Amino acid sequence: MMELNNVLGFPILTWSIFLPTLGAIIIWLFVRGESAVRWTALAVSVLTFLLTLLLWIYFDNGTAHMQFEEFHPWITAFNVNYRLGVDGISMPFILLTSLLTVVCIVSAWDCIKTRVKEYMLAFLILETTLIGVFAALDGILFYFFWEAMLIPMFLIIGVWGGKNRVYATIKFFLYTLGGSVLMLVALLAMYFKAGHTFDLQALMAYPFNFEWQFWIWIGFFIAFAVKVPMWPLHTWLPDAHTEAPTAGSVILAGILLKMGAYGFLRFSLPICPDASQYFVPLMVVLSLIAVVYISLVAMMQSDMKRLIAYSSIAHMGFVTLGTFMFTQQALEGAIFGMISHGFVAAALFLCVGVLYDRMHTREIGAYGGVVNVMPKFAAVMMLFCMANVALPGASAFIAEIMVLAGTFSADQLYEMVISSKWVAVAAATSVVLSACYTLWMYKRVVFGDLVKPEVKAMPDMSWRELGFFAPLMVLVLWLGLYPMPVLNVIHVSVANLVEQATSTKLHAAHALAQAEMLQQTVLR
Amino acid sequence: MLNSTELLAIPALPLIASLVVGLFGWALKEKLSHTITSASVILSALLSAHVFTQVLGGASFYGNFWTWMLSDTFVVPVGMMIDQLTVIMMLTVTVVSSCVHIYTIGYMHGDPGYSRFFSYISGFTFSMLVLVMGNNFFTLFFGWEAVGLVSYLLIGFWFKRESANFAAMKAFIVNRVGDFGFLVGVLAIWYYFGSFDYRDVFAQVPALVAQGDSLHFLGWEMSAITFICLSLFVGAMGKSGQVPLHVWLPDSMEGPTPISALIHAATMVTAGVFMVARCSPMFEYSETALAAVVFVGAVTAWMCATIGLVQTDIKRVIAYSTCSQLGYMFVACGVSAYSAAIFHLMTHAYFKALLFLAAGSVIHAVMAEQDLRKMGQLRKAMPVTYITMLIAALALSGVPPFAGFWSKDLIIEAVGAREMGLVGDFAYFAVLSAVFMTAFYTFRMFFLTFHNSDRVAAKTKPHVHESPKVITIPLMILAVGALLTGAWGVMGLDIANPEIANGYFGSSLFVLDAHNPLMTLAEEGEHGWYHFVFTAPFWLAISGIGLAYAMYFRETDMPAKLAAASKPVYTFILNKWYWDELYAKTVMYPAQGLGRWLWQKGDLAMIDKGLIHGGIVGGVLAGMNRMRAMQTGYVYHYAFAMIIGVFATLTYLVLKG
Amino acid sequence: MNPVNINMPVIAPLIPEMFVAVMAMVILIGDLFLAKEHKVWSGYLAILTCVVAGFLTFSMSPSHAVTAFYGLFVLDPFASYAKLLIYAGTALAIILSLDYIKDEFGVGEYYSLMLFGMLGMMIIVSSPNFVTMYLGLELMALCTYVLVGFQRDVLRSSEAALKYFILGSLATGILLYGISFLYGVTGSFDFASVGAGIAHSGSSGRLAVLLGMVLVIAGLAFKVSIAPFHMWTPDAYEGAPTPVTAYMSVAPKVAGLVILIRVLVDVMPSLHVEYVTIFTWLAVLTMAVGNLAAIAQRNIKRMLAYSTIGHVGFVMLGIIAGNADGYAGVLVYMTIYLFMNMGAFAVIVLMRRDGIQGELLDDFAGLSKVHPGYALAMGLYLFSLAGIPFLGGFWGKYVVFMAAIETGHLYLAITALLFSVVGAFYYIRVVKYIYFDDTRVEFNFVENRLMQATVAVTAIAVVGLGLYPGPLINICKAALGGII
Amino acid sequence: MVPLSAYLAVAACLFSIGIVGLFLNRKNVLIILMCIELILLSVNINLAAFSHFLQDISGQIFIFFVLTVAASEVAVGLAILVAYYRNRRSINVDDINTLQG
Repeated sequence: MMELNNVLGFPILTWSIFLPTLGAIIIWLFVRGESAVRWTALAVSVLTFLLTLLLWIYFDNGTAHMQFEEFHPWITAFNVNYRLGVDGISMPFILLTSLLTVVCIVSAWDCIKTRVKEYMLAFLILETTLIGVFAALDGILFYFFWEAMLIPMFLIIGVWGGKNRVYATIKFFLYTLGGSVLMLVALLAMYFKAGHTFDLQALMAYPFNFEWQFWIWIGFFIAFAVKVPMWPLHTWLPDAHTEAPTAGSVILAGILLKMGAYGFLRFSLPICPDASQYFVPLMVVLSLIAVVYISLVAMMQSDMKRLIAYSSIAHMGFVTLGTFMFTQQALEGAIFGMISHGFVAAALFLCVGVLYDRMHTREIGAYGGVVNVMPKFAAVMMLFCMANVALPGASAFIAEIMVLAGTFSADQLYEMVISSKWVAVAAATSVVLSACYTLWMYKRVVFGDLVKPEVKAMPDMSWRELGFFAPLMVLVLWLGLYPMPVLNVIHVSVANLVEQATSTKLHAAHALAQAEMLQQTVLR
Repeated sequence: MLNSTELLAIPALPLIASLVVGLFGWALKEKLSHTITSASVILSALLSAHVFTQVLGGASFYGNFWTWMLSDTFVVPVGMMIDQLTVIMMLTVTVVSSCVHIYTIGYMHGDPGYSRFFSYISGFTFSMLVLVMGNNFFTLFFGWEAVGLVSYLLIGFWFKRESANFAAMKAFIVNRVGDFGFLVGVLAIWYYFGSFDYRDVFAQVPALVAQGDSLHFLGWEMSAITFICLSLFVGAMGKSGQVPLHVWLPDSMEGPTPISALIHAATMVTAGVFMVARCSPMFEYSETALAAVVFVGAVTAWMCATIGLVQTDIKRVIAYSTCSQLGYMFVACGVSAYSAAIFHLMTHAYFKALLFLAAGSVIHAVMAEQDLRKMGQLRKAMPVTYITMLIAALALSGVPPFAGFWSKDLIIEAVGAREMGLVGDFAYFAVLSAVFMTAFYTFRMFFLTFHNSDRVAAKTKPHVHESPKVITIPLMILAVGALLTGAWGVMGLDIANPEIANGYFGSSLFVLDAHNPLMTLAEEGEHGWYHFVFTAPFWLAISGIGLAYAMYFRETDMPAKLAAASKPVYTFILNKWYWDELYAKTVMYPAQGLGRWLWQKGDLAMIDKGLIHGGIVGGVLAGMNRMRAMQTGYVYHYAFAMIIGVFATLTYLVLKG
Repeated sequence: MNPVNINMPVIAPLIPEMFVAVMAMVILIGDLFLAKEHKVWSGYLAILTCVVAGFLTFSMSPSHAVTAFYGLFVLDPFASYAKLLIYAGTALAIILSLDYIKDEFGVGEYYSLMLFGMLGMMIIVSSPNFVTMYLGLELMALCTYVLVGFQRDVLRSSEAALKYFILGSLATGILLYGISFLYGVTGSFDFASVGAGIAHSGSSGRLAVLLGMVLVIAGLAFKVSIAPFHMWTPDAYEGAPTPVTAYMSVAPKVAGLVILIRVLVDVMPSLHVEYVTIFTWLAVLTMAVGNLAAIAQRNIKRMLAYSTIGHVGFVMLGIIAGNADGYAGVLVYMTIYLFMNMGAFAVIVLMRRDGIQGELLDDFAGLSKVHPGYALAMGLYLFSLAGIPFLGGFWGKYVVFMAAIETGHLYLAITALLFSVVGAFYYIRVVKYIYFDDTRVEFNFVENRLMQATVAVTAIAVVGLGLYPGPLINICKAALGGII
Repeated sequence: MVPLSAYLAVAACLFSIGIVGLFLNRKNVLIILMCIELILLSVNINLAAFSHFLQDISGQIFIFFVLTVAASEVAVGLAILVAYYRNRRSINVDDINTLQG
């Protein structure tokens, strides 16, 4: 039983994971009446957020070791344990989750009219699974939360979604499930290879030889690539986003996509460093496809949500690119990019939601001249569009520039078919492309003269709506102008990750193989 | 050492004003809005002036305020670097901006977006100041993008106009193309110098050059420094409307006139020139880059001048002349006469702003009519505008002793003096012929507006009147600038000193002695003040004016004949050399088509229909039907299946042994 | 003359069996004396029987194998655990019948048949000998034939019975034929000695041994509906009265799998390589049939029949693994499957509208709007059947897959996982009907405390086992004490 | 004396006849029942032969079990058949196909 590093006396992670579920149960059993349900759900989510703030407050930036650790035997028969802990890489995502959940619940305040109770339950349970994913340090526990997430999300899209929701949600469900089963195989295979353990740190430490790394990497890759999503496994996302209710899209873009990239950081890089190195060209190509191809596709969308969904894929392309450059800047940029995208994409979907609540259409063509009637909204959306374009001063810029810098300088590490300088240059084209699709959409929706009668009738944003935009605006600008609070949190862990990802396991694996051979000869 | 709080105050004041007015504009009265913003900007102008005097006294500032980004070796501070170059920019920006603020009070009076407008222009002033005051490439880039954003917002200020919205988007996207280059350059800078800080970077340049690093791309090679300089220059081209990225600048005239004056003539568009000058320690070491700068500048100067000849929209004429003048500045940079470039930048700021504001005053008078063909004979109605506009026109045409003459003459002589082979000769030809054209179109516009026949529409006639004081006073202020800055610059500031180090700029600019055109000029010997009489530019300008006089003052039917005589050339120029059409055909439509194709064929057809539905789902369904078909419902089939199962396994085992 | 000493055989281990047999007869006869409106009491009595039998078995479950009747009957932890499962399955099936059968004719026979069938299974799971096994199988089979055809005046019921009967008898014949060959080679019916005989049988008896093995396996495969011996399953399930379907879908499967394991472990250890290869192919085929054909179904009973086949396919991974983990996995899987499947059937049985049984997928449309409670429960069962975590079904799959990978059947495991994804589709499609669609047919659910309790208990069990399966897994591992 | 193989051959023949009859016959369900009987009888012959040649009585005991069970099985079978006939008015094998797919 190892020493648990938890500065707080109490199991804070468990609390932040299961507090939402607890709240859900309470709501389910005792709370009656829609507004009561809403308020309780809000209270619970806010409470959870405050709880997770403690993580940030008491977080020790100085160490890459896991913090707030917890350990309980769970399934002794298979050495599956309830092992929790966070480091600089996972901690920000927990905060992101708890914050966005609050935003979601507020955003759904009166645009969700049917089955409010189930809705809130689904979101709280979803929060549990998401925080669990980021806090889990045991392979199976991770998989457990990873898969459990499907159930509430499936229902959220399917019950409160748009016209074509059934197709979208089933597509989402099967895509993700199909991807992740191979991850389970990889986990189980590792379990038997690495001496019957699912402990992530043990697996990171265990020297797998290249062949093993190769297959394990593939297994994980498919699971994560579907979630991120990476071309050509991305087609579920536009459908899911288009059909999901606003808050569903927010969580989907804000957190779910991050799970995939987080998986790369947590599993692929440390566990299979050599395989990761080996697959860099593949990842680079896919990421660039995401940046260029998907941006062009996004430009041609006539459905706002679809457009933003595609732009999310493009931005995640940046993240995966940064992830597989193994430089401090690129990795930090990737992580920061995920956080920033969590806010920006979420906000953009909320913007669409605001419009949708008024006109019940997502067609860009149906709008035009919105600014005349909704100046506040126009200003807010302008801010987030510019953030989406990664203008300096917005958080996205920090991420983009760090990824690019890390990529540009990456070829000191390894030789690729083509120098990573040119990869960076190619990725930088998103500076132009993102501007094209974002501004074009903004122009068609917000600017222009007021001709359409139904647009004339739209009221400007209510205080509630401003209320849930406010934190996002503050965060986007704050992280854009002064990102150090977040960067300080991730520095050490990322440095450690870089160290893990760039050092080979092959020598150790070879030595191990030698030792085993020797042992057998001795036995014989 | 300068007082850092004072320095911080200079950009901070407009920022605060902008935020206050922007956030609470809906609550503020017009009066309050413009008072807050104008006051803050004027204050920062005064502060800049104060700083300017201190800098003249040899003071300077260099320091970081806080760390913006940090990731081990990737350090981006936010800091300031105040030297002669910076301070002259600060002064120009704040002064012009103040004038524009005051002017706007009258010009935008009663516009629904009044306070929004003021918030924007104050915000612009802040951004521009950040751009020039920053001490590293990212602070520069921050301002760079911020001014871009504000310009986007202001071009689309009248968002009801489709054309305005389109122009705004066009401006932003074309600028992003430039920013792409700039960003790549900055990345390369970090890669090779490990820093973004001007001082660190510039200090390491010679070492890098000596080391002879070079980049390869599919067998094509260029030296690192050239790569950096060219990338940065791409950024400059975008910002400063150089061919082929100039297309946005004329369209930006969709914005309100004060904006055209402040942003798209005086300050923002010159950011590119400023940046190149600021990076002179790098450009100096790359002949290729310098040649590229000269070439692009020359092409722009000449081409935009030709387009200016035939434009009928008063603002577009000035806009093209702006492009052309920016071309001059880049040519100057290219021939390493940075001081001349900045000098022209400064003078140009005054007289071009003046020109625009005067034009604005005219437009104001004739009820938002911008078509030269619907003006004329306004001289009587609006004398102040007339005079000031005349001053500006003379300055622009380079007639002594007006500001434009000094700077432009310096540039042309520098170009003549610098030996750059073919490019150099072309540039020299271009700038010379451009002088003539500039003079011509400027006065063409001038005569068509104020003289010629009276073509003002009948119903607007009664409204034609001189603009109110609040508009004319700024005109006068700027007129003074357009009159004096040239002489002041040469005599007072000793800007034109061949040994830059000893001149005004001191160490803020850097020129290799190997190719310092001003040096060569100096060696040619000292000239008297009357020297200009013997130079080509002067006579070109005069003849240009003369021709304009002839065509638009006397023989007013001549232009039509000429146009008819040279139809193809005329139409070609009239349509701005078909740049927009070219881009539409070669970039816009192809990109959209590609996007649609990738979406329909790639995503929907190939992946969704082909792989998912066709491949996997199809396979599953096929299997499903096969399984169903097996379940016929007939007992004997079931029994048969069982027996087959038994025999199959049995034979398998037996054969396997 | 000295008295003949008759030494009574040891019969203690059979007490539960005897008790069940007696109670079955008591019900059969006592039912005749019950008035029509009280006949439901024989149902309660039958449930009581199961409970008591459970207590008996539990109280006398030994730590090691105990034999009776001169080794013709064995009681070991393995058997005890299997019996407990069987009781549970039967009891739940009876509970489901309470409301369903009361308006049918001949309630007494129904319950006693169920009990006799259960008795057969009890005998099967604790038979160390082909003779005992055969008797058990037949007892079970004959009862189920009748139960399937219990709705005499319903065509599909009797047709299902007929098909099931014909194929069942064929399977019995095949089984016996195989047994006869094994007997011929080894000269015994006792598993252990047959196993020993096979191990020593030279190449001369090779053919006979293979023949015997294949035929015996085929005969047993029929009972657990392994493809291609599964053909009866969908028809029988669809035709049978719903509670009977529920009854058949779990308890007999448990018995069949248990005896299959016994036979493989005791009789055919020396044929390990052969039967693993066979089972690998059969498993793939079974999973394919189950998961693919289920997609096409509109009738939920038939769909669940195919899903049963699919699950058997997954369970076979545990058998193929052939080690303690694998066999434990089988028990774990069946335990969890018992709850989720029974729960699902409970909801189906509860769905009635003036006598009409709701059993088409469309009948579930919009259930969540009308009966959120049942909808939630059904959703849990379905996600669990699909094997999504925080529900029991996941761990069932997890355990057997793990065993398969442990013993190096990686590709089989991957295939199985992919099929489980395909399978997930038709489960979540039902969820889609329940939650996403609008109500088409209003069903007024039967008001029956016992059945509602069943739903609640099974739902809680599914969730509970999903969150904390550790104890169950340990128990199942311990239950293997008797055989390995 | 007759060798074991002969008995086995006869049994095998019976068994095959039973099997083949089971799925070649398209007419009457009763024939199917008979085929099943044939199969069981072939089993009995096997058992008898083996038990004789192995000099082991248990085989013959098993035969009695088989016979008994077979009898009861047929009883059940016929009962089901009757029930079926009452519903379908036919015992033609080709008509037993309402349940399928």
